Amino acid sequence: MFAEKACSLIKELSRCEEGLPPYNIELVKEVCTEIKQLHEQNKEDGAIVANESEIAGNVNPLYPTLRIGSAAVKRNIRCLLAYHYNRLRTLRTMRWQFGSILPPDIKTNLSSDEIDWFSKYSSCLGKYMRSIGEDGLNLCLDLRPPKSLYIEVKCLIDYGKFELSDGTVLLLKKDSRHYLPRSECEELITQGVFHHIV
Amino acid sequence: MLPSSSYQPNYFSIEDILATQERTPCKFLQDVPRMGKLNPSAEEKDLKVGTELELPLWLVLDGAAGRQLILAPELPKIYREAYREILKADATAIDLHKFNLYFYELGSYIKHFDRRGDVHNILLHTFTTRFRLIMDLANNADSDPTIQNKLDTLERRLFKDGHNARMKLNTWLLESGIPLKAASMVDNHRKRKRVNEELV
Amino acid sequence: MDPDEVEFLGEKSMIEIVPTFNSAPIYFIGGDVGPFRASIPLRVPLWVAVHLKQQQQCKIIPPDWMDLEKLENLKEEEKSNRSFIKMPSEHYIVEAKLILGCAADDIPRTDEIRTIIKDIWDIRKSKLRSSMDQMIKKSAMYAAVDNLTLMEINSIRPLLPHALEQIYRIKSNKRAILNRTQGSVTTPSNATGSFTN
Amino acid sequence: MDEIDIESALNEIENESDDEDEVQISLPEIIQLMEETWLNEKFSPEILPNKMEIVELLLDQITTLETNLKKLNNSDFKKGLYQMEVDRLRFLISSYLRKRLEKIEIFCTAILEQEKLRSQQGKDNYLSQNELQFAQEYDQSIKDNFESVMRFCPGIIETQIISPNIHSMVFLKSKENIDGIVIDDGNDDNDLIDLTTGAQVLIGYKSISNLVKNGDVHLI
Repeated sequence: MFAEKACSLIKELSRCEEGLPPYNIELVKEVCTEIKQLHEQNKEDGAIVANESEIAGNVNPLYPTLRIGSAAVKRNIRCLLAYHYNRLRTLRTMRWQFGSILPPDIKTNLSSDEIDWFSKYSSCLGKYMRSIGEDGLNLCLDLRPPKSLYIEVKCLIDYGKFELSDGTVLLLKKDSRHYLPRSECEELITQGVFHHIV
Repeated sequence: MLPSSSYQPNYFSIEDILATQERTPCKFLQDVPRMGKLNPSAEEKDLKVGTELELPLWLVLDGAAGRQLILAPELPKIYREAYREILKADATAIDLHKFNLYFYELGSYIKHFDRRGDVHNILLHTFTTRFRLIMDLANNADSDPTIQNKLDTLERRLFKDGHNARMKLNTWLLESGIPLKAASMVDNHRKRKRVNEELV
Repeated sequence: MDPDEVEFLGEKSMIEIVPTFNSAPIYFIGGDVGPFRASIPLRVPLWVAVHLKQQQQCKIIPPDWMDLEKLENLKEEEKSNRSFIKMPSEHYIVEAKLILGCAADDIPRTDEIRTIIKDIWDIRKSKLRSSMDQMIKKSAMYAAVDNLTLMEINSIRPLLPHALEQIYRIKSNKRAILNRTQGSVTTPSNATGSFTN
Repeated sequence: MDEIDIESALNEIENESDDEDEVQISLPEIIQLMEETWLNEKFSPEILPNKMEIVELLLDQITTLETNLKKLNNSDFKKGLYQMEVDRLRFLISSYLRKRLEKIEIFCTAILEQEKLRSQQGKDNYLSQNELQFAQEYDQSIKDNFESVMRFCPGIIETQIISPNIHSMVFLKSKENIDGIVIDDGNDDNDLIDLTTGAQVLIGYKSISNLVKNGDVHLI
């Protein structure tokens, strides 16, 4: 059946609700090949159909073939673009959640186009955030309504040095506990470095 | 589609692509040269007029559109009278998931081929009757998780969104403070990594 | 919307406190609060009250409605009425949670008050459930929700609006346009591809 | 030190706005407006006309207050409260701008087309200048990616534009008495309803989108 492979690309995404499966370069190539072949065939059939209907004024027997062929091309393209589009949307969410640097094991699942897109998105977003108000506004902060000024956090990894806005430098070790201004540790909580203790 | 909005198919929608991949019966109204391969049980090069096949919905929709019809769609059996009667008798007792994963979506496409409106009516009846079931399921934190296996994709999404909101409200009502959390993808990533490390 | 965002809005309710200190006013962007005179009651936003209470710098005076007798009457009225009665505060459940949570020592018979507010919430919740079911059965695309508080409205979101949107979609697909080029059906809203106005 | 600085700084700002020949609107009223703007954007399916003038005004207030806060003694109990208010406002503004970005990205192409149309008709744009630039860059980045995917067979890309579902059901509170709102129930028999000030209803967004934009109702 036509577009079977293209649909498997979509199924791969739907099986992976959060996160990204490895970019399936092989299957993408096969889908591209199918599109190219169908497209060539349609062009040939199309020329015949157009030519003959002009002359005879009635419909060429190849017309139904052409209809099905072009539906198959469109279906393939839809699946192929949807595969890429939805992956970019996931990458977008990752930019908001992980920050501008992706973990290496996620990065290996991306195509080079996707890596390019991610840094493009990142810089485009950065530029927008810097343009807000006089001094810019980091929209990756203040994700929840503020409750208290200081919170207790536990460090989940050996993070290393962390400088607070007043210049104090903390050494963040795995399992160390800290009592810090919420605004200073919110981003590290989002990125999974800190665990908020209530 | 915005994360906060309800299901609305669009060009890039994974759900709509999968729903339109469902197979549905049709009958060819014309010979189609070189398309014999659409019929796995025949070996001819061409597809003959009168051939009856089950094809993916996207292809059937295309073939049944336009000024010149290539094929005539037929109702899948789950929307025919026998099944409609079962749904009318007690829609809440049905394992809709077994009927079809995309009962409503497939039905919404198929009903255009049903001039009498029976499919339309049964979709509406089924949805409005089963709503109570979904609502109770979503409101009940510790209800039997196997019940949601009986929901179709659309119902499942409603259930999931409703259930998440209910859980957030319950937490808010019970807890004195709600901790700030790691982003969901970050959290999943960490868990997966831990599992992988344990496996190694 | 998450409950903590409804709480955020409710935290702007003004409530009365008795400070234990003296201080000049605070000039908030959202308006001046104070001056503070020890033992002299004044009205402040709920979030300020909670903050001061946590620092043990004030006593909180419960709102008028947070009174056992009044709440008993309210509960009876809510029970005997088929529709929703008007609550004494637009944010009663937020106020109850925050005030009872941090100032139990300032409020007599806290546990009983907590229980009865929970009862009222539950009665209204079950009314909400049957109204939702009714609305869906009738496929009604409009409802007056006058006496519902914001947290209650938020508690039926997203389920009720989403279910109605799906009913609308099932219904209006009757007029759906078969999009021949894409081999997919688009609903009218997609097909027009435009905003209102 | 030194809340006099804060006081005088706030007074300065208030005086500044006194000089302008506009309708007087106090800061507390502006915050109220910001909250409504936030809720409207949160619940409306489509992007709404931007309210950057409020955002910028409040951000200026925050900057001034924060500068002055640095001078305030750490032991002063007021410092924490001022900081809380700043955090509350920053959350409100960030959440509002995030919600807009979310819509701008998803409905990018549709929004850009609408904006172009508005410019041609001499109407105000819905997006701010910076949002518009972001939208164009985002839209281009997606298109570039698609073109790269399809480079083996150029010229056959077609996609459909994603548009918001304007039939979304929304809750609103009316700020005026309004007559004759049409209820769209998906069929052709459409009822009319009237709203009184303070009324709360659940209704299809399409019926009231113009009322949200002109401020007669706000979403809740």
